[in-house]
Amino acid sequence: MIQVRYFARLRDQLGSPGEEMNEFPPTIGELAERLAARGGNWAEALGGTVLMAINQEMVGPDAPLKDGDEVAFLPPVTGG
Amino acid sequence: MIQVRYFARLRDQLGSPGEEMNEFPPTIGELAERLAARGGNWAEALGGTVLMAINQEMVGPDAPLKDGDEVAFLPPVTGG
Amino acid sequence: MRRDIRVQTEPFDVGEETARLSAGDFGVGAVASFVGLVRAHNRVGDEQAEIETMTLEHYPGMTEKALGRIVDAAAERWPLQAVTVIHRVGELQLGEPIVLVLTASAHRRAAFESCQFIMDILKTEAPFWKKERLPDGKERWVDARESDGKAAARWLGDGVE
Amino acid sequence: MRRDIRVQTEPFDVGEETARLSAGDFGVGAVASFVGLVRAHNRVGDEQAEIETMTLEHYPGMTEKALGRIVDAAAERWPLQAVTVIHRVGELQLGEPIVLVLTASAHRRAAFESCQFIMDILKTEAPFWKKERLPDGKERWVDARESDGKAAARWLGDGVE
Repeated sequence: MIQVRYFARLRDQLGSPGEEMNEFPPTIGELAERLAARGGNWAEALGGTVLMAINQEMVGPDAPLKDGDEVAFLPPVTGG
Repeated sequence: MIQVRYFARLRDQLGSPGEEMNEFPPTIGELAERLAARGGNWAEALGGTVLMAINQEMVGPDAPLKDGDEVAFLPPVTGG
Repeated sequence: MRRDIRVQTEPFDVGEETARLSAGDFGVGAVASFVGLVRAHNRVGDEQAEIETMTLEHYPGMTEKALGRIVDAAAERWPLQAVTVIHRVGELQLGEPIVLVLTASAHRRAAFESCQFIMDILKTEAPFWKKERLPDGKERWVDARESDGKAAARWLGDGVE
Repeated sequence: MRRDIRVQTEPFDVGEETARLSAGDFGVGAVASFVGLVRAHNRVGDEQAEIETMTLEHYPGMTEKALGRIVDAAAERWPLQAVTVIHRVGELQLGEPIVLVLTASAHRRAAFESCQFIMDILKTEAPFWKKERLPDGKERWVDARESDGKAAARWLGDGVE
């Protein structure tokens, strides 16, 4: 099982702060594609520029997923 | 008459905070040469890198002198 | 190197933080700092708009890690004696301080450059997001700026300055 | 642009000055600052030496004019809303602040660059001189640094940064 989290504008677009998934693909990039394939807001939210993190570290789309991971999809950051 | 002022290390080397001069050459560079020609500490102090100011503005050696000017010779600055 | 990284809702005291940074360390000759403030006339879409309040969201846990990495990267590039980074979250009013970065070094160039480096990288890598509320009550997430990406990118080549 | 230039023997309060700089001006989004401190391990001739106190002399009248010109030059190069420059003179102890430069702008790059510019030019053009007293009672005028001349010179070409 992995925990998937959505933040800021992305969370508002998806109407969800996150979800748990028992089944997940081998990489975070494939997970993003699978989520976008839900269509509607999902396609829109995950089709644009999205940052990805595993266990609170930024990663690229090829990063592998494993059981117990905390996975996050983040809009481009705007702090400071 | 012009007022000539010496600051910091230069003043210590010359043993004087300044002097008044009734007669003076046409430019500040020539004044520096005339002072250096006094020899000894004067030659030493004014022979190295010296900044020059007229009426509290930095100037180059060709800057003209006129009656009433406040002339200053300054060592390289070390503030901040 | 001493480091102090905080994410908090409370305001910070720039004078106190500056004094604390160098207290007792007589090798510090230079302290550079940056304070970012909630500014009016922010760009919303194509229009300039007055904002009423700003709300800062972050990713607790990841934020502290990201800030720690950025400070470490600065300490690798410049000889620093101390760094403080304080970033506020929650609701902030117009004119309120959002972020403080303080860097202490023996010499000013290291202090200046590392402070700017930390801000530039923070702007593109630390997981904070700003939402603005306009006087009409509308709320909008602030868009990332292309200029921030460029500012961060200039530190990544060899030719820093 | 608001400007506040002071030469004084008293210490300054960085927090108060920072708050004052942007108070009531909601167009300020970025405040950069620099504080220079009396540092131990200063170079005296070819040797490192602990210093006990530092005395700062200046050229009253000319100092204020020179600082004013430097601030004007910064305001011509960057869009600034406010600048504060405070430089202390007289006898200072180890660890005490010597100089404060604060620049306020809508954006951080202008604030950072103008702050560094003002310090770099101040270091080579403002008529201040430092004399150090060592623990053995000896006093020495501090030598100008070649690196300060280079730091100032890099702003004079077209290619800033």
